[in-house]
Order: sequence, then C-alpha cells, then structure tokens
Amino acid sequence: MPHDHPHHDAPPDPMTERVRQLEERLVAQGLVDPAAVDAIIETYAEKVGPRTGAAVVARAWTDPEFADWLARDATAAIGSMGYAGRQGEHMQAVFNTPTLHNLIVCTLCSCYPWPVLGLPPVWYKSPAYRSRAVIEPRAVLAEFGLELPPQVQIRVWDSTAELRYLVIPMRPEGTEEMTVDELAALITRDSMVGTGLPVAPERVSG
Amino acid sequence: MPHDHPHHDAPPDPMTERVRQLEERLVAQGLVDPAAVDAIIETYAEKVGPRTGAAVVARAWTDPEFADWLARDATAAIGSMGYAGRQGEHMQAVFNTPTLHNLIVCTLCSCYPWPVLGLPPVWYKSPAYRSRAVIEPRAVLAEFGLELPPQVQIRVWDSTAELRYLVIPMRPEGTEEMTVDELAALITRDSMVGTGLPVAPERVSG
Amino acid sequence: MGFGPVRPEVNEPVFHAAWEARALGLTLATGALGHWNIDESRHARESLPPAVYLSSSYYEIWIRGLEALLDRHGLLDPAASVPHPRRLAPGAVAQVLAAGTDYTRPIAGPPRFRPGDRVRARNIHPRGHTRLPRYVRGHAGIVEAEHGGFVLPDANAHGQGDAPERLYTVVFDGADLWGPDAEPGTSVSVDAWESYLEPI
Amino acid sequence: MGFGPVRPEVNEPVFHAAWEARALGLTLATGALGHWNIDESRHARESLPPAVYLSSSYYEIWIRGLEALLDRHGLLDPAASVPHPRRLAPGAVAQVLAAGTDYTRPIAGPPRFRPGDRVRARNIHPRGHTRLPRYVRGHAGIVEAEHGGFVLPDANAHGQGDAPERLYTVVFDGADLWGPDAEPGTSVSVDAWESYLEPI
Repeated sequence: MPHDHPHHDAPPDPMTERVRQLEERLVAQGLVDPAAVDAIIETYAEKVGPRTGAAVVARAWTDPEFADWLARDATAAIGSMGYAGRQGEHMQAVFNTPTLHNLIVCTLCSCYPWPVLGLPPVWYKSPAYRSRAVIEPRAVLAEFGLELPPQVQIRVWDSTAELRYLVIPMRPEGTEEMTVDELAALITRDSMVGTGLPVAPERVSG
Repeated sequence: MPHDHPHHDAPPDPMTERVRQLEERLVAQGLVDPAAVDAIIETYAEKVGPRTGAAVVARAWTDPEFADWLARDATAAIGSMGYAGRQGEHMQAVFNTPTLHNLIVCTLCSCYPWPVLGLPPVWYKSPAYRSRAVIEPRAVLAEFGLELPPQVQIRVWDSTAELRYLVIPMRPEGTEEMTVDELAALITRDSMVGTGLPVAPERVSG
Repeated sequence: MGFGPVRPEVNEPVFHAAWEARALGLTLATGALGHWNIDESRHARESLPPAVYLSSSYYEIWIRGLEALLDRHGLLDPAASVPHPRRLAPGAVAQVLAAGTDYTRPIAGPPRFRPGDRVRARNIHPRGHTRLPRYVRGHAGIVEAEHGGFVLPDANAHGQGDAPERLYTVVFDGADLWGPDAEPGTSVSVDAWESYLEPI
Repeated sequence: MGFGPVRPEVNEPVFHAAWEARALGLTLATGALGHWNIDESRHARESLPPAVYLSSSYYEIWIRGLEALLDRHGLLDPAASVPHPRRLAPGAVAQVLAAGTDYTRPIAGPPRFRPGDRVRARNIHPRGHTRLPRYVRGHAGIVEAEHGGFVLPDANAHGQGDAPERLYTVVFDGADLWGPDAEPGTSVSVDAWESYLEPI
C-alpha cells in the first residue's frame, strides 16, 4: 500500500492511543516513573487475587478461633495472614448461614476488597449489577445460576464508605476430611462476593 | 479522485442514511406513502407553531370572558379558535400572577402542547432541562436570563399524563392601547412555557 | 453527576437536519396504522439502554423506538408488500393531525380522592411502563384537581387495554420532595392516576 | 428503562487490553503524588456527563477522571519537567499498596445513634459529592453497627478537610425501600455518616 495513503491502515484503538499519550506526558513532566506503573500492574495481575480470600475463608472454616476473630475484627484477622492494603484498609467479614445469604455491591462506584479478591470483574462494575443488586437481588442471583429458596433471607451490603466486605460462604457438606488447601480450592471468587456458592467437593476431588 | 477509492468521499451522515433506508423499506412494504410524510412535515414546519399560542394569550389578555373560559375549559376555548389536535387533545391554561410563576416540563419524555406551540425546542427535550426543572427551577430560569424575586412562588407542572399545559403570562404594563395583533407580537414561545416573559412593549413599538 | 446547564438556542429551526423531519413524519405515519398506541411507543423509547437513550438526540430516540416497534409487530416482514389497509393517505393527514386522540374515558363510581385531600404517591417500582415519576414516589402531596377517567398507560403500553382510572393533579411542596436543599418557594405537580396514590 | 441482565464472563482476564493495565497503574501512581484524595477522584469520575459515564468502560471512566484531576491541579503545565518530589519510585510500590490509607479518625463525644435505633436517611440533595445513595433518602432503617469516626467524603472531596464523623451501618427492609414491588425477604444496608441520618 502506498505511503501516501496512511488512512488505509487500521486505525489505532482510541483508548490505547489516549492512554499512551497521557503516560508519555506524565513521564515527560516527571510525574510518573513507568517502572512504577509496571510494578503496580504486576502486583494486581500476578500477586493479588481471589486465592488470598479463599485462604482466609478456608482457615475460617477450619479454625473456629480464627473465624471468631474474623467476625470481631476482620482487618486484624486478615492482616495477621499478611493480607492488607489499598481498598482493604477496613475489612468486615459477613457470614452466610442456612437462613441468610450475603451479597456485596457498590452502587455508587465499584468498591471491592482488593487485597483479598484482587481487582473486580467487569460485571461487578457494570451499571446492571450496581443498580439491580439492591432492588432485585434474587433476579440478579438467578442470572448467576444461583436460585435461593424463598426462606433464605438476602442481605445486600452496599459498600458506600471505606468498609470492604468479604462474604464467608458456608462450608459445603462432605468436606469434613479435606485439608485447608483442598478446601481453598472449592472457594470461588463469586462465593466471596455472594453471587455464587463454593464448588461442591465431588466436582473438585472427582 | 479515482472511482476505486469511494472511501475518500465524505461518509454519509449515519442518521440520514438510517432514516433513508427505513423510509425506503416502509414505502416498499406498503406501510407509508411518502407524500403523507411530506404533508406531516409541512404541517409542523409551516403551519403549527407558537404564533397560535400567542393568539390565544393575546385574546385572553383583551377578552375577559374568553380568559374565563380558558381558565375553566382550555380545550374548548382554544378549540373555538380553530386550534386542536395531536398532543393538545386535553389542554389546561395556567395563569401567572404577581406572586406565582408557572413553568412547564415533561420529565418522563418531552410532552408539549403541539397545536398551540408547535414542536418543542431541543432544550425542552434535553436531559438537563427535564431533570433540573423540577428540583432547581430558579437556577434553570436564571440560565434563560429570568431571575424571579424570591417572593414569587414557582409552580412547576410536570406533564406526566395527556394534559398539556399553556402558560398565560401576565400582560406587560404600558400595553393598554395595543391591538390584539400588537399584543400577540410580544408573546414569545418561552413566555408560554414559563422560561421567559413577554417582550416589553417599547422593544417592539420603538 | 449532573447534566450541566440548559442551553437555549437562538433562532432555533424546527428541524436541525432533513432526517429529523422524516423521522417525525415516519413516526406519525406508521403510528396511524393502528398497531400500537402512544403508551407503547413511549415505552419502546424509554426501554432503550440508558447509555443509548442519554447519548441520542430526540429524533434518534424516536427512530430507535420506531425500529423496535416495527420489529416487535413484524411489520417489516418482506412477504407483505401490498398497501396496508390503514396506510395514511396524504389527503387524510390534516384531518388526522387535527383530530388527535381522545384519552378520556367514562368512569363509574365516585372518585377516591377530592381536591384538598392529602395523598401519598405510592412507592411502586413496576417492571413495565409507568408514568409516576420516581422523584415523587413515597412523598406526600395535595390533590388539586380531579379530571375524570383517562386511559391508564401502565396497562395500555402492554396491550392490556384502556383500564381507565381517574386522573388527579397532585401538588408537592419543593421542600417535601427535596428536603433542605430545595429552592425556597417552589412546588411541583404531577398528573397521577388513582392507583398511583394512597390516602394519608 | 433498565440496564438489562448482568453478564458474567467465564474465565475473565484481569485486564481486557494493555491500556486498561496502564490506566490502573497511572491512576495509582499519580494518586501517590498527594494532590488529591480518593473522594476527590471519585467525584471527578462521577461528575462526567451521564451519557459519557454510562457509555464508558470502567477504566475509560478512570482515565477521563484522571485527565480532569490533572487539569484541575495544573499538573500538566509544560513548564515543569523536573521529577515531582513525591514521584512514586518502583521500589516503593509494594509498600505503598500494602499500606493503603487509614480513613478512621478519633472522634470526641458520644455517638448520636446506637445499634437498634430507628433512623431515617435524610432527604438531602447536595450539589457536591456525597455517599448517601439516592434510593435510601427519606427511608427508615435500623442502626446495626457504629464504627467510630471516619473521614467525611462530602467535605474531603472538595478540599474541606477530613471533617470526621461517626459511621454507621444502617439496614433497610426491602419492602420499606421498594414498596410492594420488592422481592420478599430482602434487606439492604448502607454505611452512613452521622450527618446523613436523623432520629425517628
């Protein structure tokens, strides 16, 4: 293709271009060191994620004293396992029971407990989830394949301040012999947001 | 420019193209006669408009019996002047007084009294006007250059049903000698929506 | 989040582009076919995804709504191409537009509310169409006028007939709607069907 | 009008494009410069025009918010090009992210409300930033927990300091919020600063 027809090339993605130019200016102005940006990305892409939360939940399932601490002071209990930081400074653990299911949302923006769950998924940040979780949580859960019986109350926690919530799902039946690591493998991200339940043990061990 | 580079031409406006194709299909399917579309457009582009409402208001200013009828049964009173039809089937006239200013809005869509005011302006249909007129009408009026003294109450009419409202502004001072036609020339569209006042007579007669 | 200032346009034309005029004409001409009513067409527009609705101009919303209605009613089925029996003739346009549609309906029995009554707009959140604005729901107001029976949009939009109810003009004090942040000396009225209201 | 179904994505990646990762990194790295706080940055995002906000992806909203903040604080003034004294060093990233920010503040005097108290979320409509969701305003709920003093976003977003107030978790019955259209057996809580609440 001749060089005098540059518009024949695929146009660059506008956001790619916009962010690239912004970073270029920020770096040129001495405001940002790109290696720090790399380090931030590496932290959330590779180090922080829902496996952290799963470890907290699995320990709560197997260590009643820890579960009690988690219920009283989640920030300290989770911090004792080495998990803390931005968007998880003030933690609260909320426990599912046979008659109560907890669901987390942030209607105003997309607050989410980063240190234990990583960055939020797109659906958590979507207007659909943020607007509907508080008015029709059962309909929203059904869209995740989770149909709760009517006798189970649903408590929706709208994260309007700097408290960040972690759902502690119920330990599935038939897991009495499993180790903490085996249990952690059952604990999905969604089960700690309240849009899912832990995986049934036969699906993991089988 | 060579014919094998049609993309060098300015692209057609997407809405122009979309509506053109839609009309083409509607005509081909026997659903629409394009001459009827022409006739509808001609009606609202050339025949129906705020001069109709101005005639109603000017008559109300000069004919107390008509003003009384307008207050009691605006649909009939306006209809007696030959003005009626779509989006004006059920009319109500609301009268400004020295202590009360009326303002019309339709927060849910953009309902507007077509037979007396014509088609609504873009600002009337804008999310800004529709959302703000009911919560901060004084701030909105100020953006139209209309600052009402605090002792004047503001009544906002949200057109949520099929009633359509026409504001009857107060007759300006110094117009005692004017004819109905001269008075009608003072009456702006905005003064019949409530976002303005009639033009002061010196600005017309001078 | 806010929509910013209202921007009146000096010497605004009736249409800002030729397609806007065609959009108006096509919407009215297809409406005359009788397959849907005004409430169904409002609902079609208001059911657009919010980001689309808010970023579209008025006539763009109309066109998107019209496309949805044509699709729902199967009117663009390629098999049919004989003139529709109710196709609007050019010579009938003036009469049709001047006639409009009468939305009043006779209604039996006494009105539930009288001018002067204090009422509350019900705290309803229907999944379908409604004309009770969210900002009055749960708030108390005063009945100012009773207008007799009118077609109920909540039913009419969904092919459930006229279901007429009495219509009332209800006035709300600005301070009752908006609390301490209300502008002083302001009130807002809505026209509310009887089932939108409850006595206090 | 509605937003349609929630669409979970199977095996969703952390980032859907390289620019999203850069957007996250740039937002956090510039935040570390100390020119604004989390409330001001939330307010910058939420002040985008609604049509833009609703049609933008999450990280696009972040980038637009960041551009607004940089502009407001004059940080892209071409004159300055020496390294910012608080520029985040790569070696400090892990510590900064792990430390986070403590939003609690000591607060004198007794709490106005106690767990079990019935309260009403005030019907406020501030022009500036707030974290009281519109859907609870004017509704009654029960105080479930008192969390001590926290930085008040309504002040902090506008450079008016911490203005700490006690924070409460307040639970609302679904039927109180949404009326007869509520799903049965549901409740919603919000975390509300003391000035958001009034006794019943």
